[in-house]
Amino acid sequence: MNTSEMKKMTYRDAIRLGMTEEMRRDDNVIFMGEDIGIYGGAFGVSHGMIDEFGEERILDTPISEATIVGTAVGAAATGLRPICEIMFMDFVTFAMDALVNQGAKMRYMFGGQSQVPMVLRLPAGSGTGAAAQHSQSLEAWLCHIPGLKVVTPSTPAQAKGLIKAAIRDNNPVCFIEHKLLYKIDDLVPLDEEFIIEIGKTLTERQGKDITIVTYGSLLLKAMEAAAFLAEEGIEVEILNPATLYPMDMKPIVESVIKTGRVIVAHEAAKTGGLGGEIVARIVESDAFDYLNAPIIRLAGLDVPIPYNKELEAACVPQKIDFIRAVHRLIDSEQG
Amino acid sequence: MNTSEMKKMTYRDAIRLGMTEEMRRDDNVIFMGEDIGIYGGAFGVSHGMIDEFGEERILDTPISEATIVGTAVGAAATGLRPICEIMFMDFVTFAMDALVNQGAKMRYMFGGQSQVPMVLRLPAGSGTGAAAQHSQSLEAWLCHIPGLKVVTPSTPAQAKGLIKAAIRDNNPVCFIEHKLLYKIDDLVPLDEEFIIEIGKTLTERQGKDITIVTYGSLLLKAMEAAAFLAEEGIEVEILNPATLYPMDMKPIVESVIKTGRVIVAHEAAKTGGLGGEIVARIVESDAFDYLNAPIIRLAGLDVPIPYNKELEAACVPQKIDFIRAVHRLIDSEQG
Amino acid sequence: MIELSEEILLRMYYKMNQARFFEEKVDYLFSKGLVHGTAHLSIGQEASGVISCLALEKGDLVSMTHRGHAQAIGFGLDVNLMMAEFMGRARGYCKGKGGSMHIADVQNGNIGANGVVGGGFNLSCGAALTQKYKKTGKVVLCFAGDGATNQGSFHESLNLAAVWNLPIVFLIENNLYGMSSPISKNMNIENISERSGSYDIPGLTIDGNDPIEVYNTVLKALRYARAGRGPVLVEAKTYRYNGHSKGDAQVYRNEEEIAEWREKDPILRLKKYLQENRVFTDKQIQTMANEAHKSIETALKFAMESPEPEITSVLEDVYA
Amino acid sequence: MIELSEEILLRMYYKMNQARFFEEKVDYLFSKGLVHGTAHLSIGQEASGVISCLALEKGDLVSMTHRGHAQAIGFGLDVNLMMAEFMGRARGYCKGKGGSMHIADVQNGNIGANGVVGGGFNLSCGAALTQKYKKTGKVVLCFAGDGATNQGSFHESLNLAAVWNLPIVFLIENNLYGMSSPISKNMNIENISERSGSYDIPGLTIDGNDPIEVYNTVLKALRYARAGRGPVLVEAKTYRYNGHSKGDAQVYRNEEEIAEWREKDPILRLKKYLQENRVFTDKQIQTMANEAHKSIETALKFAMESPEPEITSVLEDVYA
Ligand SMILES: Cc1ncc(C[n+]2csc(CCOP(=O)(O)OP(=O)(O)O)c2C)c(N)n1
Ligand SMILES: Cc1ncc(C[n+]2csc(CCOP(=O)(O)OP(=O)(O)O)c2C)c(N)n1
Ligand SMILES: [Mg+2]
Ligand SMILES: [Mg+2]
Repeated sequence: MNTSEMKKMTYRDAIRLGMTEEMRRDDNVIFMGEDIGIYGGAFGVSHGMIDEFGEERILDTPISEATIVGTAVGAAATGLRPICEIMFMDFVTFAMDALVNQGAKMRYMFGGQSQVPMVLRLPAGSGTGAAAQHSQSLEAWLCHIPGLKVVTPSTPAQAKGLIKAAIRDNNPVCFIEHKLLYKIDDLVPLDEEFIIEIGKTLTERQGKDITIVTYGSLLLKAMEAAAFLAEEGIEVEILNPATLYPMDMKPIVESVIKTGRVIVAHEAAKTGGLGGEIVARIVESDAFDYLNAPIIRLAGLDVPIPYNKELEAACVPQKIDFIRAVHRLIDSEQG
Repeated sequence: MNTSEMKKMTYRDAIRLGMTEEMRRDDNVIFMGEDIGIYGGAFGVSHGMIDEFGEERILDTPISEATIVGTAVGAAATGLRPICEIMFMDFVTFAMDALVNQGAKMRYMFGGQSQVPMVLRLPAGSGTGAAAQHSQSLEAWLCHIPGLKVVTPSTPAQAKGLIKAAIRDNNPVCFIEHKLLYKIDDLVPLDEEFIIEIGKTLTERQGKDITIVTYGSLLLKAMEAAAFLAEEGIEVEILNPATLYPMDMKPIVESVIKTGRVIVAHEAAKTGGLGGEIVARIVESDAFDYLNAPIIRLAGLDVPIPYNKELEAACVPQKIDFIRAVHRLIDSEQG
Repeated sequence: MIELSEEILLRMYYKMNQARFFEEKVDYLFSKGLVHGTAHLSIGQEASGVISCLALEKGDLVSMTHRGHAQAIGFGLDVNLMMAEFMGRARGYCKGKGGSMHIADVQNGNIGANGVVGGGFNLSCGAALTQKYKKTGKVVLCFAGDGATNQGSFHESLNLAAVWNLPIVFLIENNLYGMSSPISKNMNIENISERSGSYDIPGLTIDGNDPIEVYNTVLKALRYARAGRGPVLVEAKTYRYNGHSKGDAQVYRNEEEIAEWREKDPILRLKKYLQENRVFTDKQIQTMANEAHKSIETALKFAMESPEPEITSVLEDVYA
Repeated sequence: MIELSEEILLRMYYKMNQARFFEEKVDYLFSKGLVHGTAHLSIGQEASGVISCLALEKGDLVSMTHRGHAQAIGFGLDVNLMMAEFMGRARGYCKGKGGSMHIADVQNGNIGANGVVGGGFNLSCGAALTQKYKKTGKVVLCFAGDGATNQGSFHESLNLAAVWNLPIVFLIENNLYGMSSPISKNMNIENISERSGSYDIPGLTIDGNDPIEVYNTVLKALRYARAGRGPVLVEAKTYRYNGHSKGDAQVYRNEEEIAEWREKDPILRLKKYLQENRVFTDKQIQTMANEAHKSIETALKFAMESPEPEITSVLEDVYA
């Protein structure tokens, strides 16, 4: 195959392609979750995989989230490389002992004796009218647990590159998918060795005036806002920490040194969200002296996600919020 | 009773006194947990309560953390005011659905129809040689969940005043106790109406040179460091956000405006800890323009807590770390 | 068997029809793309959903599942407010914040539908603890699906309810599938009621499509719990005709199976019973169905006329 | 009943003694305030803890509890490295990072003690899935206490193991208490093995203080699982003489109860068996005990001589 070959596909299909390639490459990779077999997963991500890999490797589970994750941890510690899907990220609440007290700590508390190579796929986010128990973005929890890694792709290519890297990684990797992105399509490299290294922040757009740091579904909104602002002559630089933990701050710090102004944005509730961590790291860095304006955090409202469509949309930063924040920073400039 | 009467007692006894007073005052208050009856709780907090209140109100439960919390939520939503104890905060991992998806969201997702007046007591922290699964400080998780309140006392008086406020509050309140504080003793008001209002940051020491924001077990270390630094002529102001969520930023911002320098400290792992949130809020506030030096976060290492005593101590900021950080800020002054 | 009054038979037939029409309307609204969000239909499960609630006494409580419309209607919720909630309107039960999966009427003892599979077991224990502690003499009816009985919370809650002797009836609507997963793939036992043995409590398996059997069994179970004898596990075997939720291609089952179950339709069953026992004339029966139908048209109208919630309400009701 | 060779009887007696001496030493070190940290002693439980592991084949795996010293010694862990770990030293199994509650020897199939009650059930399912998937013919022995069987993870894991037919034996050491709570207060059934009915798997209750019965039963259970017939639940009734952990005033039980159980001591039981069956002379028996004792003195010396971990190691081994 021509290693530079690309194909247009959805984010959903790209995740599937990444998983499929890795399962072909390595027999130790198995995949577990609720209704991932014949149903193809609640969001169709695993559609058809059971036909290729059979019930031995595509394991439909009972509705037992704690045990899905605990079983993955135990399997990973003894030589398999499980992927598991939790139908909605909200239900990782059931699996926190297995993930946090067992999977994340096993290697350390056993003095390096073991490794836990597993991937936990977590469809997250609001926008589907599924209300408070099916719409959360809980990445901040996971990024507070040493021993875990956390990645989140924003494009189909990233989806493929990161799921493959996650499967090859020897640690528990939480792979957060945003439900609104499943249908987005774009070019994806077909190269089976196409990998996006875990631990890298990606520069999605270059600019000199303002830095926006964002990830997940907000990246698209930020990109749209940047395109709009470009017409006003404002050049926005956009950085995507596709690995949320451990986060690569270097490109972010460099960008802020260049632009002097920064917006940090995420969909998760503002208080206790990752935005605080990112802001703190910027302030602790060399970029502190270059800040020409206060840092702005754009984030979800501190409320559960409501059902009603308008209310739901009001909880999450939109394109217009990015534009307003940029204008605010430009206006507030203090030199 | 003379309402200004005080008595010296331990943090542990103060929590018990607060619970006891509230249980006497209000029949709807019940108390559930593992081994809280005749055993008196793993840390002796409920010692003797079963004798006064009997098995009807002091309910020993099976080892079923998820169901302890879920039962409390259901009882609270139907008219009781349960307190529950999770033996170690680490095991709240089992109860995150009940707490986060049910208790915290019920009122909102039902459009205000219900209230969930309950208290979840969570002994937290390291320092007891109990290793990775019995030593965590997970308050940042809870402070990311709208619908919850989170408080943490640092002294016996605060313990009494806050547990009483928590029991009287009509929302789910997470009450985080640090295990190393149980034996600390100090004066506690005996007044049965002594309450520390939820939602207030407490000024623990006044000073003009540097602001330290910290809570839980680190408050004592900060106070000791401040006493030491006072002899060098450095006046440290110490603020204790005893309510972690929702946090009262006003005194913090005012202090930073006064001192121009701030250290934010906690025992929890640095990345994703509350320190980031506090730093971000300071930077977003009016205090931004008054900062004379970068903000320093002192926090737990990003590792699981190890067993060995020296390693364990190395994970958590100590008095000397506060002193060094203060010196660093004084030296780095940029004016 | 308990002799049923005309009045209760009337309510049974009316409410089962109401539940069915309600959900057919929901299905229609989805098919027309008129609603943003999701809902789970229990068409075919009206006996277990509606009738079990009719056995409750005033003041008894109920905890519902994600597939809760029939349960709610059985419990006596107002279809106007239900429809408004489903459409996300301000006059809905939850002011448009909950939607189908969070319909609740807490003041009246309906502590809510639950979007979390297995989320209601321990909440129900808490509600039952309140009844026991306050000596109200009331019982909690806790609904769950077959799939939910593989959650850890099922085990913990039944155990707690058993050792604390809580007044609670766990009603498992076993519709043979959890989403695409046949129950036979997810547990090795045929009857979920066998799991009661782990807690030394009574366990019963019944024909969940037989309204009379559902009514009599739940009534007996409630009496047992009300008498302070502890919890009961009731398993009602039933079937959902529709997909799990919208967008379910139902590749996991075949048309014949669905057709077979349609033969056992609980509403037709009750109709036949009423006819055979000459309780009501055919005309009376038809009138009841018509009225049920009308109530749903009214509900839709009510919902359509209800305003959207004020945008500022997004910040309200986080804290009490 | 299976005929036991001299060699296995020797190992039984030696290892049970080793476990007891190990824990007596741990108790002593605590009483002298020489150790920072915590540990849970299983003195009195040596038959269920040690002997069940002796029934394992090479390559089989084990998952242990917080009360895991006897289990570890039975599985064949090196008491030197165990004692060093308990004392937080660099040469311990976990380089001093785990302590008593996290002793493990993963390379050799010991996937670790667990500080979380009920934490090992689903990890064991995972380990068993690996065996099934890789067709190793090996079985996982999963230890848990009686209290742990009220955790949701017990239910979920037994169900999963049953429907997936995993090669795993769940061994419940029922020592009648979970901390201060008598089992009778926390479940309504007498024999935990009855819970196997919920999953349609075999369940057995045995005298957990009878070394021979433990050995034979676990051996049979392992064979069943190894043959691909699925999981088995074995409940071994036993008793701990010491408090739950240090600082337990044991107000929840009386001296007589403890004294009664001391009569049924598993080590004395085996000794009597050896004497009655004239397998070894009294002198031989004493020699074995002496050697076990010596091994613990050596272990303590090893541990004392082991350096503290380098402080920089605090940052190591977070990630692979
Ligand atoms: C904890 C949790 N896991 C998964 C889901 C997704 N989900 C919704 S309904 C359902 C199937 C539930 O099956 P069952 O309990 O039998 O109820 P039924 O849908 O058949 O009424 C699943 C897996 C969920 N809502 N909650
Ligand atoms: C999830 C969890 N809850 C509570 C504890 C505290 N705890 C440690 S051991 C124990 C009792 C366990 O009882 P059982 O399972 O019977 O084991 P035993 O101690 O009797 O060996 C408890 C409550 C814990 N370690 N983990
Ligand atoms: Mg079902
Ligand atoms: Mg026990």
